[in-house]
Amino acid sequence: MKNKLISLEDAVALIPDGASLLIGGFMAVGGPNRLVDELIRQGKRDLTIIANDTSRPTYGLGKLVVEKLVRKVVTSHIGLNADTQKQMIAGAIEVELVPQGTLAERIRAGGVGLGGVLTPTGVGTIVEEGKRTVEIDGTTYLLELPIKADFALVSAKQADLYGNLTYALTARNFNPLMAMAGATVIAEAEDILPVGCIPPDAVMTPSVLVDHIVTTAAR
Amino acid sequence: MKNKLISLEDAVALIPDGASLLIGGFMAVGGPNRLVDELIRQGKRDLTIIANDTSRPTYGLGKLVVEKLVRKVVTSHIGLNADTQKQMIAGAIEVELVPQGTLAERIRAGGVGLGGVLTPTGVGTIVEEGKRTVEIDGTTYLLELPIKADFALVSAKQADLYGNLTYALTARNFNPLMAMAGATVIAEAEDILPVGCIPPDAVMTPSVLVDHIVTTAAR
Amino acid sequence: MDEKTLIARRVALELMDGDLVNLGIGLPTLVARYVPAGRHVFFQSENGIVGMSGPITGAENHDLTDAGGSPISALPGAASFDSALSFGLIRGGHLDVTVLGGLQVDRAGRLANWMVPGKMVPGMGGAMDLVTGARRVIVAMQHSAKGEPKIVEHCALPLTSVRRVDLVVTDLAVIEPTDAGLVLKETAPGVTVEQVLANTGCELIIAPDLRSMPIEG
Amino acid sequence: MDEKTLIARRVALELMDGDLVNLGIGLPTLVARYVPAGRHVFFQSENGIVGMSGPITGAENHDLTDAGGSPISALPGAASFDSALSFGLIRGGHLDVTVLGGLQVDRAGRLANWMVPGKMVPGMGGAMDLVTGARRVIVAMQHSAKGEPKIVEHCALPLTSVRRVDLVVTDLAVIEPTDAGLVLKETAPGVTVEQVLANTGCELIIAPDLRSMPIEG
Repeated sequence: MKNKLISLEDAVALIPDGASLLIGGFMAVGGPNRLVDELIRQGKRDLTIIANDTSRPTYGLGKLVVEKLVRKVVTSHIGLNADTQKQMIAGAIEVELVPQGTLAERIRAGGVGLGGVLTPTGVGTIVEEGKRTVEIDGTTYLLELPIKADFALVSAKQADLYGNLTYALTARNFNPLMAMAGATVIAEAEDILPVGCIPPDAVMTPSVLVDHIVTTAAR
Repeated sequence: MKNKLISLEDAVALIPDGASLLIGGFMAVGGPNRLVDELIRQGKRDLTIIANDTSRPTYGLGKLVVEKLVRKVVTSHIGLNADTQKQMIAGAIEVELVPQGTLAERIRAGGVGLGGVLTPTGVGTIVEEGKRTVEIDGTTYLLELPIKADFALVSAKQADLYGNLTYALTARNFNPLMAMAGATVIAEAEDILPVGCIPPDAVMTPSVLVDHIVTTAAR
Repeated sequence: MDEKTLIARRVALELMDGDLVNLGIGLPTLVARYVPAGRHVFFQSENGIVGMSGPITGAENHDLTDAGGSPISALPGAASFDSALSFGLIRGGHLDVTVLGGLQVDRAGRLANWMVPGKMVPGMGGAMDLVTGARRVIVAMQHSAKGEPKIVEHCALPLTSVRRVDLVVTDLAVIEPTDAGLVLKETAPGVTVEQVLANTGCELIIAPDLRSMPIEG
Repeated sequence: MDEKTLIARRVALELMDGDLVNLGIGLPTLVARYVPAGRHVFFQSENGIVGMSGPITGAENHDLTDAGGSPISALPGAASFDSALSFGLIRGGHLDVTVLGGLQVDRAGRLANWMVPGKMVPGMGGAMDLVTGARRVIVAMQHSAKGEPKIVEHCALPLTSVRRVDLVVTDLAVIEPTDAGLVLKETAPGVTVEQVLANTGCELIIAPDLRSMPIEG
């Protein structure tokens, strides 16, 4: 079987300009911050980013915005990265704001092959604009559509050489959802382990979902 | 805080005749088989059962059917319990057949507060009958509605005294989904542990979802 | 006692033993300090944990943070999970209480707290799910801002949800939205009904059992 | 070689290195025995595991079974999960191949394999999700049953999915459903085209590169 371990440089070289990227993490905690730094080093541009937030200007994927590599962002929160708001107001970056729970379900729906989900969140607010509503037993729901992307960039605590992943505590967040919804999935991991060292019940992302593994350990 | 540990007898005594029950397990593997036996001993009747399958006549919830305690079953498979088919044909039991993946998503939707999900599974087959369809970008999906129940009966490998649960291997199956979708959740567990003995990342069902814990250890 | 402490202490009285509670950033975070003795409350952080507590100095870790990215700790019996389960707890009706800050609350009890068009567009984060899904929504906020009432006839700002919140706790009053309108239930220590009314932008119904907040200085 | 072994061996040649594969109960289960050397295939059991293998005698455990409830084992690198994730793998397009038994396949390549109205109503289990969601659907079945063709103009039995399957492997032939119709690609060792046609209930297109199954006795 093909070895999934790949260099940071080679992994990011797979990503073309204009690609759509699901990026794990929450305020860059549990974010694939090595992969993000390498995106900047290689100067990838016109990216579409789907992520919980745009972090801070100096941390994790926040830097992608500051470096003006992002064309569009789909996210629940941009409040701690002034650059995102500034570029949005200037028309330099398109921002689609999505309630956080809806964002999680939309990415999950993309990953598990659902055509959409019905959520009560956002009904009657400006989030409803342009969306279909469905009424069920007198309650109105928004029809929210799945999100998929060309790549998912995730950050793991452990990876075995098949690509099974574990995440630690609140660093888990969006990572396992995104690992299902990327056409190509690249995982950076602190520890790379031999196959069989992660018990089956501890695996949070099964190996078959992961295409490439990058080590973040110092070499 | 209220101690969630309760005797098998008291736990089942909470369940009235006519109740709807989500019952974990897959061919009764990982099923709450002690709770099921106690349902039979206490002679609960007119039950509505939501479960992956009706097991075999002599094993797990299959016995509920044989004992004629079930009015309706919502399930994906009845093939290994001839009693279910027999009672269905005789009109003694109502059977709603649901594709297995759809059943999982409907229960999950009930537990996570979605109004429904759109699935391609079943489109153009007899499963479509009586259901709304939604077309998205030229693809047709079935609108499948959430499932909730009065009680969820689940089986865990470990429970701590707050009610955090772990499941082992393929005994996990529907249990964590059902633990979100029951108005009252009763878990039977092989090992009852002090609080703090299950690491946060190993917890599969957070304590706040569980109402009562029953030990299955021999006394 | 400053105003924020007063609000946090009053809100904390609403938390019951065994409750699952999510506190918004800012003022609501203070509530955790004042949970009445003998009540065990499970605090959720929506980035993926139930059972969070303040950080252990010297033992902070980058894998264990709150929704703002600040270090926390996990109490015994904590559970961690992904974002879909975290919001499943919220949207699915498993969250007993959420405490959120507010920009405006209207006479129907509807909250606006996530954007000021043209000025501040941080995004809604988890707020819309929290207000839509929590069993009880408590708004904790200053009664007025720069002299302008924050409790108003109609919200000028975009709503967070059309769902009516359950309680509004301010530095001046405790107000309960009902079918009949906003009911003034309690006044802050030393605050008169007239002061509350003068700082409120819409009609309030005075509760027959109006009382002073059960908070001792 | 008996007919089932022939079918299983031919199907196994379709499995590629690194594939995630789900085998239906009955005949398809045999396929696992004949995976070509040098190809590592990940077998899923839809009750919640990737990386299953046959049971270890004497080490069976009630927490580790296949979808029929029979003991299995977990290979190094296996992963277990709940039913929602298991079918997320299937519906979400992550399953490379499913191999399923069949009652009928129609000229459009559509499968019926889950019920015989009035006679056998076992329920669809995971079959509808598997046929709808797998990247490749391979039907492994006898070419005819009690002298009646199972490959027919129109399925008399309820369909499992309207999705066209990718390959049908029988004891007589390998048939590929296409836009133009059912294409006869291979005949079993010692079987003539005439025998295949005589046992098929609808038109078959003979592939220009028709060959004998690459299976040695």
